[in-house]
Parts: sequence; C-alpha cells; structure tokens
Amino acid sequence: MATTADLAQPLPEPRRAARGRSYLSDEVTIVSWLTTTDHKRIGVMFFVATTLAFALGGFFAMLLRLEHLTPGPTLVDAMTYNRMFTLHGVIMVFLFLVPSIPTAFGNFVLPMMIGAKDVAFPRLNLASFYVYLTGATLVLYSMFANGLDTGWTFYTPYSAQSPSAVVPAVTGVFIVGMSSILTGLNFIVTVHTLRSRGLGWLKLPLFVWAIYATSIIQVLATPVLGMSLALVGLDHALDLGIFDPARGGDPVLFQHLFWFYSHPAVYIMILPSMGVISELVCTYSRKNPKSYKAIAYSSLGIAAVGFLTWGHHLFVAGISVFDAGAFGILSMLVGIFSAIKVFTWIGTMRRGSIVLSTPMVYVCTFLFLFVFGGMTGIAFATTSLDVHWHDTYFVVAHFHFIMVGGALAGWLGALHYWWPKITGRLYSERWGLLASALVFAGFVTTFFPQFLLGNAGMPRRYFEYPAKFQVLHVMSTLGATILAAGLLITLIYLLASLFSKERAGNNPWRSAGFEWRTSSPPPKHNFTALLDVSRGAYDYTELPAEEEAADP
Amino acid sequence: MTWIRWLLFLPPGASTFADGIDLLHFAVISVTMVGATGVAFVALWYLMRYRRRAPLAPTALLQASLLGEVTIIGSILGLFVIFWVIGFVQYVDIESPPADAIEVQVTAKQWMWKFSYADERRSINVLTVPVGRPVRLTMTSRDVIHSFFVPAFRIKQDVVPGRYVTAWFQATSPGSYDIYCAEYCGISHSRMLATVNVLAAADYEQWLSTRNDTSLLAAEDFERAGGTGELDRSDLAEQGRAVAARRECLACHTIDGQPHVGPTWRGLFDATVPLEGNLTVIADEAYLTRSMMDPMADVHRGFRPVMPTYQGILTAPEAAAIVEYIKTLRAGGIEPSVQLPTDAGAGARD
Amino acid sequence: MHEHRRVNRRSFFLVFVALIALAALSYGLSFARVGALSVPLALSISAIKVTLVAVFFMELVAQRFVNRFVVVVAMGMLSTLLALMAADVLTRGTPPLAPPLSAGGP
Amino acid sequence: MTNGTRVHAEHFESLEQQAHAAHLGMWLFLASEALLFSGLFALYTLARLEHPAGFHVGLQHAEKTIGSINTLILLTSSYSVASAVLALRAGKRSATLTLLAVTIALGLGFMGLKFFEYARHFAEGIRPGGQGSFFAEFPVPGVAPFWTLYYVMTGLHVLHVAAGLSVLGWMSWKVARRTILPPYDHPLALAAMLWHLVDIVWIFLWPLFYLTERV
Repeated sequence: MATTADLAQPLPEPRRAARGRSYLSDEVTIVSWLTTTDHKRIGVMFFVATTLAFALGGFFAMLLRLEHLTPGPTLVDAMTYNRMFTLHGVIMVFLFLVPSIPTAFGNFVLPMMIGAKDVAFPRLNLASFYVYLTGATLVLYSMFANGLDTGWTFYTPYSAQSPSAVVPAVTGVFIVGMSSILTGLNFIVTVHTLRSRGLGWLKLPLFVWAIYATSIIQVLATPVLGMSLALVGLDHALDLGIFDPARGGDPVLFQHLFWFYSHPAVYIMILPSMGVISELVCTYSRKNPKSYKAIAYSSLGIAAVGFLTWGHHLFVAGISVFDAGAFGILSMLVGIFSAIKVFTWIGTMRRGSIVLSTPMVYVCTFLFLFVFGGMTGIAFATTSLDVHWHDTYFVVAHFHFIMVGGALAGWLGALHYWWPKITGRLYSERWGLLASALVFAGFVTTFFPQFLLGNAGMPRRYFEYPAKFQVLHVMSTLGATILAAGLLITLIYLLASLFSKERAGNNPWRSAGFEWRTSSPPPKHNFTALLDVSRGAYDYTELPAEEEAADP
Repeated sequence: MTWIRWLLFLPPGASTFADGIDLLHFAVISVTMVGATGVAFVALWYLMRYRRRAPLAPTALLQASLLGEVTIIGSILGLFVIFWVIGFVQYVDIESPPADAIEVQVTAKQWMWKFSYADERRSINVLTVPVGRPVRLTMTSRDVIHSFFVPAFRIKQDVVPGRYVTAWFQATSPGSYDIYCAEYCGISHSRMLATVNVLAAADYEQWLSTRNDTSLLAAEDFERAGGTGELDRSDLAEQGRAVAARRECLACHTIDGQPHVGPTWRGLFDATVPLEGNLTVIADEAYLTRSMMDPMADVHRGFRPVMPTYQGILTAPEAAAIVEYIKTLRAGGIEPSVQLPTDAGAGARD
Repeated sequence: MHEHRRVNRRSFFLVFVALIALAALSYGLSFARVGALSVPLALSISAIKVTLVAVFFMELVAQRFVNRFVVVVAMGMLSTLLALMAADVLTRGTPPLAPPLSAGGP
Repeated sequence: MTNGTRVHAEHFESLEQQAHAAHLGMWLFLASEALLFSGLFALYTLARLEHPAGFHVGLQHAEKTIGSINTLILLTSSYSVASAVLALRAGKRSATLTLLAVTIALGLGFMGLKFFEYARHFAEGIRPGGQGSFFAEFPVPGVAPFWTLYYVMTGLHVLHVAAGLSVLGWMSWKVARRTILPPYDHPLALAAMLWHLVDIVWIFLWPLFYLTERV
C-alpha cells in the first residue's frame, strides 16, 4: 500500500504541560461525575453504559452462534436458547444501537460543532442518562427473573401469554424509550436555539444534520412503541385481551403499531452513523463534501419517508394486497436517499488527499457493507421475494449487514476519530488497522453464509435446524469468533492508549471541523473564544495560517 | 435455472411460482452484488489514486453537478420501481388462489400442523396433495401466530388466530417437501415441522380411494377375533400403540414420564389425577375413555384445556386398544426415546 | 414572547364562549338522527375546538414558526398511521370472521 | 435572585432565547404525548371498523351526562389556567393564585366524577378485559374491545390529568414563593400548555366514547 502507516501517523506533538483546565481535570470526585450537567461528561457516561450493553449483547450473540454449531442441542436447551436470542435482540436494539451514537458522541460533539457552551437543557440531559439506567436495569432484571422469550418484536398473542418475564422487560424498554425521547428533544432545541453567531443552517456540520434528523424520529416515533409495549404489558399482567382474537382483538394491529416505530428506529440507528461517515470522509480526504445539500436534505428525507414504509414487515402477516403494494413502492422511495448519500461520499473522495487511517478503513467497510445490506433491503421491498425470505436467515443477514456493517462501523469510526478529542490521547494506528481488518473479515464470514442459509429456507429463531444447513452455520460461527477477536483487540489498544504518555494535540487529524478548533480534551465551556465560522467546517481550499504553526 | 439455484443455495423449485421468483431473485441479487462491489472498487481506486502525498495538501472545492446527481438517482429509482412492478405482479398472483383449487383446511396449533381434507379425512403433520393441480389452504391458528412456510414452493403465510388466511400453490414435481413454522410461537417453535407429500395423479387417486384406512383395519381384527372374543392382550396393546402413533396422540402425550402439552402416559393408569379445584379422580378405563371422547370433562390440573375431542374419529376398538397400551406403560415402560424440553407443563401457563 | 402579536383577556373570554357553544352543539347533535355522519361530524367539531385551544389558549399564534411546524408534523404522523392502518383493515379480502375457538374437532 | 429579577441560565444569551427554547421543548414534549395517544386512537378506529355492532352496544351504555359535565369542567379549567398565565404576565400575583386554585379544583372535580363513573360501570358488571356479567348479557363481538379501550384510554387520560394537576400545584407554590415573577414567567405558561393538552385529548375522547352512538 502506498500510504504507509507513518504517513497516516499525525505529526507527533511536543509534550506540553496541560495549560488550560480540561473538562476531565476540573473536578475528579465521583459525585462531580454523577451530578454533572456538562454535556461532555454525560456523553462519556452514556458511552460507558452503552458499551457495556454492547458487550453483554455480543456475549449472547457468541452463545447463539456456538449453539448453532450442531443441528441438535449443543450448549443449552430450547428454553434457554429462546431467551438468549430474545435478550440479544432487546439489548442490542434498545440498549445499544438506538442510544449509542446520539447519546455518546452526539452529546459530546454536537454542542461543540455548533459553538455552544452546552445543550439547551443540561439537567434534562442528566435526567435522560438516569432514565436510561433505570430502563436498562429493568431489562437486565427481566433477564434474571425468568428471561424473556418473545423475540425483540414482542408479537402478540404469544407475548401476552408467554410464561417469561414480559412485564419487567416491557416496562424497561418503555423507560429506555422515554430517555431516547428526552435526548432527541434536547438536541432539536439545542440545534434550533444555540447555534453560535453567523452559523446558518447550511453551514452546520453534516453530523449535526444527521443527529437532528435522528432526534426528530426519536421524538415522534418512540411514543407509539411505548404505547404498544404498554398494551402488551397490560395484556400480560391484567389479561385485558386487547389483542386477544377471542375477545375481538386483532394481533395484526399490534404489528402495525410496533413496526410504525421499529422501522423508523432502524433509521435512528443508521442516520448517526451516516453523519459520522460524512465527517470522516471529508476529514480524511481533506475535501469539501461533493454536495453538502444532497447529504443534509437526504438525512431529512430519510427521517420523513422512513415513517411511511413500515408495512414491508407485514407482507406475509395477513395485510391486504393493496396495502402490501403501497408499502412496497414507499419502501423503494426511502432507498433512494441512502443511494444519494453513498454517491455523494464517493464523489467527495474524488480528487481529495486521502489517508488510510483506521477510521477510513471503517468508512470503506461501511460503504461496501451498507450498500450491500441496503440493496438487499430493496430486494425485500420487491414484494414477491419477501414471501420466500420473510422470517428466514436472509432477514437476519440483511439487518446485520445494516446494523453491524453500517451502524457499528460508524460507531467504531466515530470512536477512533473522536478518541483524541475525548481523552486527549492517540491510539496506535498499526493495531487499529489490524483490528479493523479483522472486524471486516470476521463480519463477512459471519453474515455472508447467513444470506445463503436464508435462500435455502432456514427460518429465523430456530433452536434446532435440519442437518443440511450445518456447514453454513459452522462457517458463520467461525466468522463470529474472528469478529469477536477484532472487537476485543480494539478494546485493548484503546484502553492501553489511555495510559500512553503521548498527548494528542488539539487537531491531530488536521480537520477543519469546528470541534477541532478547541483544545482536546476541551475545557468545561468548550471554547475559550467565540467560534470563528468564517472558515467553513469542510474548507480545505487553502492552508489557514495557524495550521502551519504549532497548535494554539 | 438449476445453476442459479445451485449458486444461491436455493431449494429445488417445486411449484409454479418458483421459476419466476428465482429469476427475479437472481436479477436483484446480481444488481446488488454489482452495485456494492462497484462502489467498493471505486472507493478503493480513489483511495489509491488520490492518496495523501504531502501532509497538508490543499484540495480544490468541487461541487456536484445537479444534472449528474439527478440522472444517477433517477436511473436507480427507475430500476427499483421496475423491481417493484415485477415483484408486485407476482405477489398478486401468490395472493389470489384460483377458483377450481382443491380445498384443504389447515389448523396451526402449538407445535403441530393439522390438515383436514374435503372428504372429512384428517391428518397431522402430513399434507397429501396431487401434482399439477392448484391446492388452496384455508388456515387459522388455535392459539398464537404461526407461519406456514414451504421453501420448495416459495410460499409463506402467517396463520393468525381468530381469522382465516388463505395461501395456494400448484406443485410441479412429485416428492416430499419440508413445511416449517416461520413465526416464533413458543418453546418448540423449531420442532413444528411437517411434510407435503406431492403424489402423482395415479397415486393420489389410490390415496383418495382408501377411505380412512386405519379404522377399517381395527374393526376387521375385532370381527376376526369372533366379535366378543378377547384379542390376545399384548397384540391389542401393540394395536393401541400403532393407533396412538397414527392419531398423533404422542405429539402431546409422552410415554417417558415427562409432561409436555398433555400429561405423560407413563404410570398414568390407576394413578390419582389432580383436577382443577383440588378434586382428584382415579385414571381407570372409564376416565381414560371419557377423556378421549370429552377431554374438557375433567382436565388434569396444570395443563391447558387444548385437547380436541376424538368423538367419531376413534372407533370403540381403537379407544380400547389405546387404553390397553396405556396399561402396559404402568410397569416400567420404555426409556425416554426423545429428549423433550424439561420445562414442566410446557404448554401450561403458570 | 413576541411583543407585537399579544393575546389579551377579552379574546380569551370570546374563545371560552365559543368552546362552550361548540360543546353544546356536539352534545345536541348526538341526539339528532344523523346516521353514518355522526362520527365525522362530531370529530370535526372537536377538531375546531382543539384548534381554538391550541391557537389562543396555548398562544401558538404568538410563537415562532418552528413551534407551529412541530404541531403540523405531529398531526401528519397521526394521520399517516391512521390512514395506512385503516387502508389495511378496509381492503382485506377475506372478512376477519373469528371461527368459534371453543368448537372441538382435532 | 433577591431583587426578584432572575438572570437567564449561563449558556443562553438572553432570557427571550431561553423562553423560546423552553417553549419549543414543551411543544416537542406535547407532540410526543399526543403521539402516545395516537396509537390508542388508531386502535379505536380499527376496532370500530372491524366491530361496528359491538361499539354501538357499548356506546348505548356510556354515562353520557357524566361525560358531558366533565367536558364542561375541563373547558372551564382550560380557560382559567390561560387567564392565570395572563394575570401573572400582568404582574397580578394574587389573581394568578386564585385562578390556579380554581383550575386545580376543577381538575380534582373531573377526577372525582371519573372514578365515580368507573365505580358505576364496575357495578354494572363491566370490567376491563371483557370480564364481568355485562358481557354475558351482551355477547356481541366487539363489546369487549370497546370497554377495554374505554378503560385504557380514559385511564391513561386520568393519569395525565393527575400529572397536570401536580405540575400546576408545583407552579402555584413557586408563584406563591415569588420564584416566578415577570419577566421570568414562562414556566407557568409551560405548565398551562400541559393542562391544555390534557383538555385537547379529552375533547377527542368525549365524542368517541359518549356521543356517537346514533350511527
């Protein structure tokens, strides 16, 4: 490779005494952390909580894959397996993927990107963290109480009569949903009211647009999920029979209400990653986005059209043919906005000055896997193909391509990109490249065979499967171990970087982004001087004077 | 078509839908593969072509041409709409059964499929259909949502309790194909398997003509044994075991002492059975026969009242044979042949 | 709040009287024989009352554009959910009749 | 704080900007609450489409008089809380306190009548979940969903009435303690908006559960 690792290595900064007090070193008592209203500290606390949830979800994923090494029972019996795949789903979706990028990196970076001192409602921000913790503990309590075996979709009437701990899990997810609404509300008001002087809407960094669109979906879609899960909880606890067909209920209505939230929820999971990818592509290609408006407005387009497409989850659930057609064509529309973004990113790389650092590897991972995953989504919207694929491993592979290939790659990219800004230290580039290669290879070996399993007709959520599928399952489990190894190595070298003496300068990647125009780790109120927006967030056309000299 | 199915691991196409769907599938997947690898290669090419040579090289401010953007996106949208049009036409075909189809009633129940045909014939977990003629399935579920999925026919339809849903297919080649349950429905979701036996026209006629073969057999044996004469006891028990297997009693009742949907038969005879409202009853011949004919009379405590009545299905000699068979399970009985989930009273709701 | 478009006490009283009148109207209509029209009629009267409350009592008229936009978007969400769900139930082919679950049969 | 004028929070440039942010935040919260009810309104619409007969029977047994009195109560309380906001803005603290007291009294009256209505329905054998003797007398399919939705929707509404009342109580305590004085008066406006939302939801619940049985 022409771009040797050292070119990617930023210029080593001379060791300097920490001049200004950073948000980390202001007060260091535990109480100061737990009662902070500083958006950066809340972002770090959210980051720790969501990463722990990710580790737990990943642990379950590994157990599921090991279970599938043999067609019959391998490690656990049917009851435990059903509880494991449900908790893997609930923890990954509600406790990691939905909150992770907005609450961790959004909280940390968004106010700095618009030149504000803090989010609009700092106390509400802290409340949102504690509401998240309460919800998460309730979900984990249900894990020990009697597990949960309804699948993360809680389909009635089974969820109303399942002997497992449905009520605590449903209340837990309801409360986590409230935390998601509060965070979304906070960000929308922040972007509307706290933009610094002269920072118009079309000068905002693209990550801010992505988080803004995500927050709109969070505020408007999560209540409907809260209501449908509350109904399931009431049905299970008081036997109200709201969706019980014997008493006039219709289970398909629950599916409508559930997916009215859950399809926009997949856009809650992918939009922040798209925002991260926009930032990374521009920084590491040192180029302005090929079309700023295309990316910004397609974020809003995804948020708007995303609300119209939930019916493609119900093609075989017994909805009318007319509705299936309507939802099919609407689902095709939403695919267009993702295509616009991908082509604009590729266009941004053209005639740039690209460096292959770890975040850039995650950008390429995102580009390949997200396009592949997204196009299989279009395959589902082709209504007749969904009849064969629905509820098979093809679906499992599709959404893992988007969630792991897309959202997780975006999360890892953001983690590496903003690591110097958050901790003031640099990770080791060599280990980063190795780990990201392992993650990509592990991912593809895990989920590509699952596409083929789905084609062969292997249904989802099967504890025992016919023997003819075993070869593909073993390949998939092998891939899962490589993916787990890659993630473990990432964890290790990032933690190790915390103890390295080498300080990252204010702007290790030489980015034009606003958040890089203050010291890292940044002071309590982000900027010592008013943010100068004359130089745009993606303006690499000429070398501003101060970049030549050492950092301010 | 076969190499497409080999390449994509698709099951053999055994219904009229299969070819159309597999072709569309191949088209969409190849466009996906081409699109994704194309994007990846362009990205890698730019990565190589425009790699950073000087640490802080400035770059030109390039703006996309609106025309270029609109044409690319317009063509992609056009492609997606074409996929949708073809897909929706096929979907309408899948969703509208022809009028002259053979009618089969399907009842999905926690962890088994029950089929009843036009001539009052019933079978469990085995669907027998002729080749080359459309078959219409009118389906409903007794408890939770299941999903009737036959990969070889490329059809799937969620079976929703409380209403009828229809699905249809026309098999093109004889053979037996797997039926899976595709919607999670509880602990033995992965065991709710069944098979479709597609028979050639002649075999189907022959199958149709053998009216309810099982009951005839038992009655002949009884007459042959001189009407009132006692059949040899062990032969009657063996007969009972065969009938229990054929009538799928063993799908709910185990013979190895583990409770499943229904109470186990091992050690049941002459045992005291706890009923609702802490009454008890002795499991003698009268109780066993009554429970077969009118299961709701006295339900074993801790089990859901889901057992169907066998009134008019099991003839008297068959019922007597089953009771005889249950008696043999009293002393010792057989080692557990199948490892059922240990969740006591799996179907019971605590 | 914006100074120029203030809501004053007199307009509040007029709005209150209007609300009471509309309530009385819909109460009266509920006894009239209007057949299939009764639900849409009652709901449209309610919609008028709700806009009155939102515009005057909640001072929507005196607030910036983005607050009004939030209300419009929320109503849009509600109508999307209702429209596409009702479309499904109304255009289902087989009537959703419930087979007698209690009936036996194997 | 001693001179009564409250300086704005440090990360806002002006009090006016902080008030606008607060109002926008409250409108977004109201939108999410309204959408919480939208799931139930959707369920009501579809259940009524699937079982018109059952809903007709249910509606005939609704307590129309109690429902209508409650509507009058909520409309008057909406008016009184709106006037309270104006009174506070005009600086008349005592008038604000009395108007808030009237609003809270009306709210409590609403809740009292509502629980009285529930008790009467329980007496008639109408219990949520389709249990109760009423459903034996009227075995029409769709009666059970009507009454279950009635209990769930009006129950959730009563919860919101209680929440609104507690916020109004907290606000009147702050007004009494002079922590809210013009120009820093938007917290009362926010509490009033919450109360108006409760009234708006009831304005839709009233026809659906009481008035439209003549179909």
